[in-house]
Amino acid sequence: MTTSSITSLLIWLPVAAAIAIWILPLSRYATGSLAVLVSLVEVGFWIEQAARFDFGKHGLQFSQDAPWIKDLHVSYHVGEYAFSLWLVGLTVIAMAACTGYGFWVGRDRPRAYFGLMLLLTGATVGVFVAQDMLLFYAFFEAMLIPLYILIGVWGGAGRMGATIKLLIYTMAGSLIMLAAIVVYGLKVGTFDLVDAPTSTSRWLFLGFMLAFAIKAPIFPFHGWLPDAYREAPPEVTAVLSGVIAKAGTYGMLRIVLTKFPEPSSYYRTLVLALGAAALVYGSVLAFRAADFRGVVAYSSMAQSGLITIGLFAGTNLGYDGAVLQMVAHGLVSCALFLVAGTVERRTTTGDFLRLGGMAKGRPALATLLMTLGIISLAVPGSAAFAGEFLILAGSYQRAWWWAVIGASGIVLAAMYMLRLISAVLHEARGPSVQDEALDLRPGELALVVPLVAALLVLSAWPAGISHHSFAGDAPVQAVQVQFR
Amino acid sequence: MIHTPHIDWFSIVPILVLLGASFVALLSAVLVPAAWRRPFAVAVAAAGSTGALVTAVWLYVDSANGHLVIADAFYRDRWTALSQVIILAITLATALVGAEHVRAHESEFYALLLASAAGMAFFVGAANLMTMFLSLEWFSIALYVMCAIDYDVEGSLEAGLKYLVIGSFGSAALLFGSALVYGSTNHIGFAQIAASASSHDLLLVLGLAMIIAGLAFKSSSAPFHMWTPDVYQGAPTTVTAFMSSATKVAAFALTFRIVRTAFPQEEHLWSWAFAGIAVASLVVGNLAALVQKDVKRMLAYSSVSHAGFILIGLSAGSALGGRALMYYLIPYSAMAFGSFAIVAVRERELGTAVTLDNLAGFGWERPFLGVAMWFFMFGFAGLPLGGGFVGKFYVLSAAYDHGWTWLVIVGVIATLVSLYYYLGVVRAIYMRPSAELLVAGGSPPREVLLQIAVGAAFVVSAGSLFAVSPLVTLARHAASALPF
Amino acid sequence: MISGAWLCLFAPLAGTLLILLAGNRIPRVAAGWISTASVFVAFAGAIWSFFGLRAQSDRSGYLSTAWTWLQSGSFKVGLTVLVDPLSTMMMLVVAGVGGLIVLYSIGYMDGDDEERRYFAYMSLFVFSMLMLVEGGNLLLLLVGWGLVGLSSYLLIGFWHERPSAVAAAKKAFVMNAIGDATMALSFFVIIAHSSSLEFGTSFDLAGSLSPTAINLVALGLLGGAVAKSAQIPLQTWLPDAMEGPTPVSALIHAATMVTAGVYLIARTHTIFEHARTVELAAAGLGALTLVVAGLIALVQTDIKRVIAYSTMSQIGYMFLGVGVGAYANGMFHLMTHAFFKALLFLAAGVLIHALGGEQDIRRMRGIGALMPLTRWAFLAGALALVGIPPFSGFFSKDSIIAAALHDHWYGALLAIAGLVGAFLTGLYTFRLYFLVFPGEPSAFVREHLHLHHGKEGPPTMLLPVGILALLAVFGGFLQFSPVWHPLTNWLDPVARTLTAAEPTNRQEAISSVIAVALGLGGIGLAWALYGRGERAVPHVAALQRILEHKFYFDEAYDALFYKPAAQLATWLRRDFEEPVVLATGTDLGEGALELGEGVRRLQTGLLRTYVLFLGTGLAIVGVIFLAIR
Amino acid sequence: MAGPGIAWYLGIAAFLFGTGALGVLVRRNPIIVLLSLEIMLNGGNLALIAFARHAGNGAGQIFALTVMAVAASEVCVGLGLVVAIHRRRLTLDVDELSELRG
Repeated sequence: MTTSSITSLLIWLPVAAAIAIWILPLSRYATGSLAVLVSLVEVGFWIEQAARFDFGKHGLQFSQDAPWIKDLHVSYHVGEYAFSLWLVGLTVIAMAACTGYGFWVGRDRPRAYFGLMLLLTGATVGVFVAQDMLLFYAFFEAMLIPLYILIGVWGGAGRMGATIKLLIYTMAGSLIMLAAIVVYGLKVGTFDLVDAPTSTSRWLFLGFMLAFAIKAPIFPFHGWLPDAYREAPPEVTAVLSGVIAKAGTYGMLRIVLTKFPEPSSYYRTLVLALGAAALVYGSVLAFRAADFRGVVAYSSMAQSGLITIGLFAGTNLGYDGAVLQMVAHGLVSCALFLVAGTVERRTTTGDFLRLGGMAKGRPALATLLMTLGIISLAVPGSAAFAGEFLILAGSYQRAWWWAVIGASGIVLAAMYMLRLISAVLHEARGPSVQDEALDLRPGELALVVPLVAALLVLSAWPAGISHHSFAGDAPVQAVQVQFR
Repeated sequence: MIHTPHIDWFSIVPILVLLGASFVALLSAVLVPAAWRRPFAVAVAAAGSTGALVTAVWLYVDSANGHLVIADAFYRDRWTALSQVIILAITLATALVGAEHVRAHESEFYALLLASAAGMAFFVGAANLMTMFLSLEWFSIALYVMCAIDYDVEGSLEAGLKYLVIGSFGSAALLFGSALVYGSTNHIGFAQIAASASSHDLLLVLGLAMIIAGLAFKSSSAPFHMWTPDVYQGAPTTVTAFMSSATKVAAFALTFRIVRTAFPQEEHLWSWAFAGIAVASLVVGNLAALVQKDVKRMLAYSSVSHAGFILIGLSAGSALGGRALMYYLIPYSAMAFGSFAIVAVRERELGTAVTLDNLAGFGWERPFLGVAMWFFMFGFAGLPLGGGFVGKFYVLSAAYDHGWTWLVIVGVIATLVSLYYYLGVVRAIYMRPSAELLVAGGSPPREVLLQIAVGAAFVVSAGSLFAVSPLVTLARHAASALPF
Repeated sequence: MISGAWLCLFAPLAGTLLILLAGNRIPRVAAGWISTASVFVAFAGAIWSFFGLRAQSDRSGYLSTAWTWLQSGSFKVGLTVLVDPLSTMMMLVVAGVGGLIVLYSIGYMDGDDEERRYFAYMSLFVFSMLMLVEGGNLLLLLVGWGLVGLSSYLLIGFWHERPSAVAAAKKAFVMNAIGDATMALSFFVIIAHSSSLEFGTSFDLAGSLSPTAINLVALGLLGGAVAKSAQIPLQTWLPDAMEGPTPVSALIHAATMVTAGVYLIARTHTIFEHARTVELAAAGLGALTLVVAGLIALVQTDIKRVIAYSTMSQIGYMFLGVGVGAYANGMFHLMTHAFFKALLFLAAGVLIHALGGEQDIRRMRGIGALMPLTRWAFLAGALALVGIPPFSGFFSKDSIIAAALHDHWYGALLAIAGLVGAFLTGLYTFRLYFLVFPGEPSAFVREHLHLHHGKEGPPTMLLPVGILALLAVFGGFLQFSPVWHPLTNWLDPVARTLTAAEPTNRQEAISSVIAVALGLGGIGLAWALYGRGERAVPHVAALQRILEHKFYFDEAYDALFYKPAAQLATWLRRDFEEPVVLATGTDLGEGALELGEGVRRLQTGLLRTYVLFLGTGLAIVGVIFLAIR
Repeated sequence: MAGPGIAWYLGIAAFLFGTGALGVLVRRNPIIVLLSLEIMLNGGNLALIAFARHAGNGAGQIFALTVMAVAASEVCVGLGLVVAIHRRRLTLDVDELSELRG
């Protein structure tokens, strides 16, 4: 096996496994363990890849290129840059944890369920490694297919509406993007992201940007977010906010900023304003949200806004911080939603009025939730703090007020996260909290602790990502030369 | 002495085979004992269509440089051959489905099926107005009867008569148009028409208008589509499956040929006409489909909207448009046929019309068919789960290539709207709590042949996503037979 | 020397992790000892690096980097410790006092069912505090800054079943977060100009920055300092923080964390000196706070809150000191204050412990008779606090007032504030003392007092109290400016006192005399008012209400910030999020469905309609063709 | 000898076609509808033959012949359906055939 085929393997192994699961008449247990095993193998492959990755080298690595639609110059072209490597890592780790969660809670109709989870893994990895616009689009859409069914079948009471909303909203964006892709690709004569020259068309910029703004989501394109995050099964919500949302910001970095430099600078202020709006608006609503998932949902919207600010600040610090923050927040929100799931399993609700006092006698739950909470509110020293600090320092270099707004966002983050923590863990015991509600079980710990551990490692050495996301750690320049 | 034209028998072998088989099938009604009649008829039909299929493929291989045969009445080229291949494949599949689902008048049914297939096979190769009209009526009349073949079912009769009356109206328009064109150019051969046409001639223009209307009627494009929902709903589902796929292929193949061959100078007229009709079809088809409860009817409207998509490619009128058209037809006809076949299964289970409500739980009861339906619906919606996605991409590219970005936008918005009702089906088969089933035929029948047919459709629609280039190459060779 | 610093930094963290991982496998008391040991090891490390540094000829500071913590392009921040006079001094204070207090906690927290968590937090705090003082660059300083805020949050809210405790913890954290934010902003300014947060480069940069920029930087830092040290206007969290266990109040909210603001100003004095206005503003805030807090302390009836306000007021002195530029004096007062304030809290803790958690001074009357040791310890602390010679407070506080005196009218103003403060200190401190200790034990006391095997408390509690009492009494002799001043010399390489803040001997003498006189006056008045214990709070109706509402700061902030914010949130949710953002998509969808209904109605099912449409379509196409042919 | 010009023939053909179309539109008796369809087709035929004459080649006439054959078979099917309907229902009215709609 050549090193470059690892990338394809990362995409297609889970897909193949999914098909196998659908075809073979496996038992519930066998299905689940196979799925988990495959997702762990994915992590293994990624580690292998990260070990072999040459962070000093410019240009694409582990790349594979094969014609797909010859006469339109569409090709199956996959490969990784340093920052895509990190996002792929985030994907495989988060998906492993979430698949494991599904196994742990024993989702019914296991074959369908795990097949779809694996499909989702493959598609998401595909998004982060695709180097051809149409291929990127294909994976971008392909993510929705399993999501739709996962939420629609295993979701909560309001799942029908939530799924339709999710799909219509995101498809609205991505179909506009399809139009943009067609126009752009045919205009420049290739759909290859590496070869395609930059464009100055503002319409195309908007076409792409809209899709990513909805996916991220940033204000005011988040109409789908509350319902989807609330109705989906917790592990799927974890994937949504931890990984899928990052596809939006990734797209901004890989396509929008890279291929549309002039329009980007023309609309920079607008996008920064929307990002800032998302940050403040999301934080404020998170502070008033009435339930666990509501808070985390709006906070991830706020985070997407922050990441957008970092990207569109267009400074070295901003870019590095954005990538770091994508990974850090991805891990933290994924873990938080899993914990939310464990809480809901014990209390059948995420409603703050019915929760409370869970810390008493549940040290593991308390410690984990506390740790995650304080990381996600970016307490100094945490990975999230490192990311936010870089982003804001970068945005300050663009204009001081962005940094000020961002800083206020940090204070708000403290307010809503502490509210969440104390509403779940502290004060008097909530009506839905039974004494016999157990502490986290070993199985659950085995899922959440690795994520937390990854976060702590990242907190000890954020430079690991911030300094290794762009060849030579010169993001602005890298974007200018389109990562070539 | 009368000198007869030289006849290239081989060029019409597929048609002859079909007619022969049709004849045998018809005879079986009187010669074969009732017990053996169905298997016999099915066997004959299958054998006949297979034989025709093989010869059609052979013709494709053997007709690299297309030319006129039989007194310039028929085109022997790859455009003809490829269209025939698609049509005959559908015929074969129909025969398999019919084996389980046609309960009465089997011999007649198969005789008519083969006859209409023969008509279509001739239609797509027609080289002058007369053969065009003749073969059009040829397969239409057969279809009229097939629609009404369950004449003890009221809807079937009504469908038959409606189809007949409106169809004849359309053919009359076509005929009168042909007459006008003939009057304006003194020729009925496509090539000669092009040679001696003056695009400012009143007669010619009116004639073209009427011909387009007549053909648009056959391809059920708005506003000539009104018969479609009623007929598709009323006709026996097997017939609907055949009509919805095969008729479209025939109609569009011929339409593109005639406008390219006979009216190249009038492109400024017909491209606009097709664009307009396309928009009308997209609007009407999608909007009406949104509010349908009966699945067959919904699919009928969806076929209207797809006619719109195909017309987008057609209106481009370029070689790319031709490729787009041919490519689009392959996965589309597979998905259309497959979905109707699955509806037929459900119909038989319930013994009543299939609605979104009584589809509930189908996906879990019949895993394979469920997955297939899921697949077809997402394929229709243009999600990257099948060739439908690439097909859409192709027609949009063609439109943009022709300089019609606005048409791209329309297509994109139409896709977005269509998403709603396609997802509705998926939601029905997977996410609704499965209702009380009053299964008519006791435990669901195994229907091996049908499953094979659906499986084939599945493979085609999925394969066309991955094997784009080979298919496009076929399409290119086919399109190269037309003058550009 | 450097290894000592690393040892000092990471020993407590190791303690935390050990307790965390051991979990239920070790007995509760073991957790306490692990924590204590870890802190004392840190203290050993501090001593090691102190003597190491002392041995050096050049004491301007030694950096050591473990690894690059955060890097982006040329901006690079290492995990670096700095060993210089200032940091070593703080290390000694933090680890030393910290060790004593953690030891004390073993006795105090004995029997609490979450002791392990408590001691893990304590070690975590000591680690954070050491990170703050040892951090070799501004970012690490901010990291420590945030982490102490975090551990203070955790410890204030330690008894998390109490809503009041949880609320207080949140309040403390959020107010500190504001400070963190302003500090971060000032760092952004520095990064934008020098793309580095090293102390050296940043301080060099200070000279070259534009007045606006440097003032902004200083303001940002001051914001952080004010928030952390509970100075006006961000002081309101400190009294509430008394919800935490008493040792926590002693360690975090008296001895170490709250004084971090003073350390910050001393550490970044170069920046402040280039923004002298801001520096003097800091002094002004200090002066204001020390008076206001002193006044409020007069009416408090909770023993811990009284001490808390006195802490605010004492930190006011320190701000005054470092603000005018007498860094050494400020730091000196920081140290002595750490001694006697920790002592006061611990002594109070002994009482509270003995009275089963009672904190209301109106009920404690006459306990001194039953708990003599505590009484004497408390008295020592009180005298040190008031600044009566020869107790430690005298040496440090008076030199600050003197230092202020030197600086024209503004300085004079500050000095007067300081003197007023001295009077108030005497008054409220001995109000507390006279209310609690002398006289016949009250009924409540007799009823609730339960001694620990006949002793006033377990040895783990009494030993630290004793040690701190000694320190409070004699700690001041470390420096008696102008006669001898080793501390000033020690700090000289990193924080040289401004000439503007070097008082003449006359000033020294005068200020001392007046201050002591006023202090004694305060004590006297206290005796006059409360000596016989008829009443607990002064009856000055108007003033009293204002004081009891702590000058309405809480109410004001509630009305100015919290309520509007909450209002905005509710409004956004009700009038924007739901009707606009969430509804738009659905509305569009419904619109489409209605259109669909319309189209559906066209499909009448009547054959003739269809034919009509067919004909019309045909006509339209024909007409258009004729039109555009 | 000079007969009426091609325009006349075309006019009549158009008139026939229109009549037929109108018949399909307004008449409700399926039999009459079928009849009207025949008239439309014959309009087409007339035009074809006239043009054939005009152009002087036989194509149009042959075309017309085929059309007649086709028309015949079409009407057979049509009548067959009408009969079937008649068997099931008494009224012969195309407006009654509106089970399928919407």
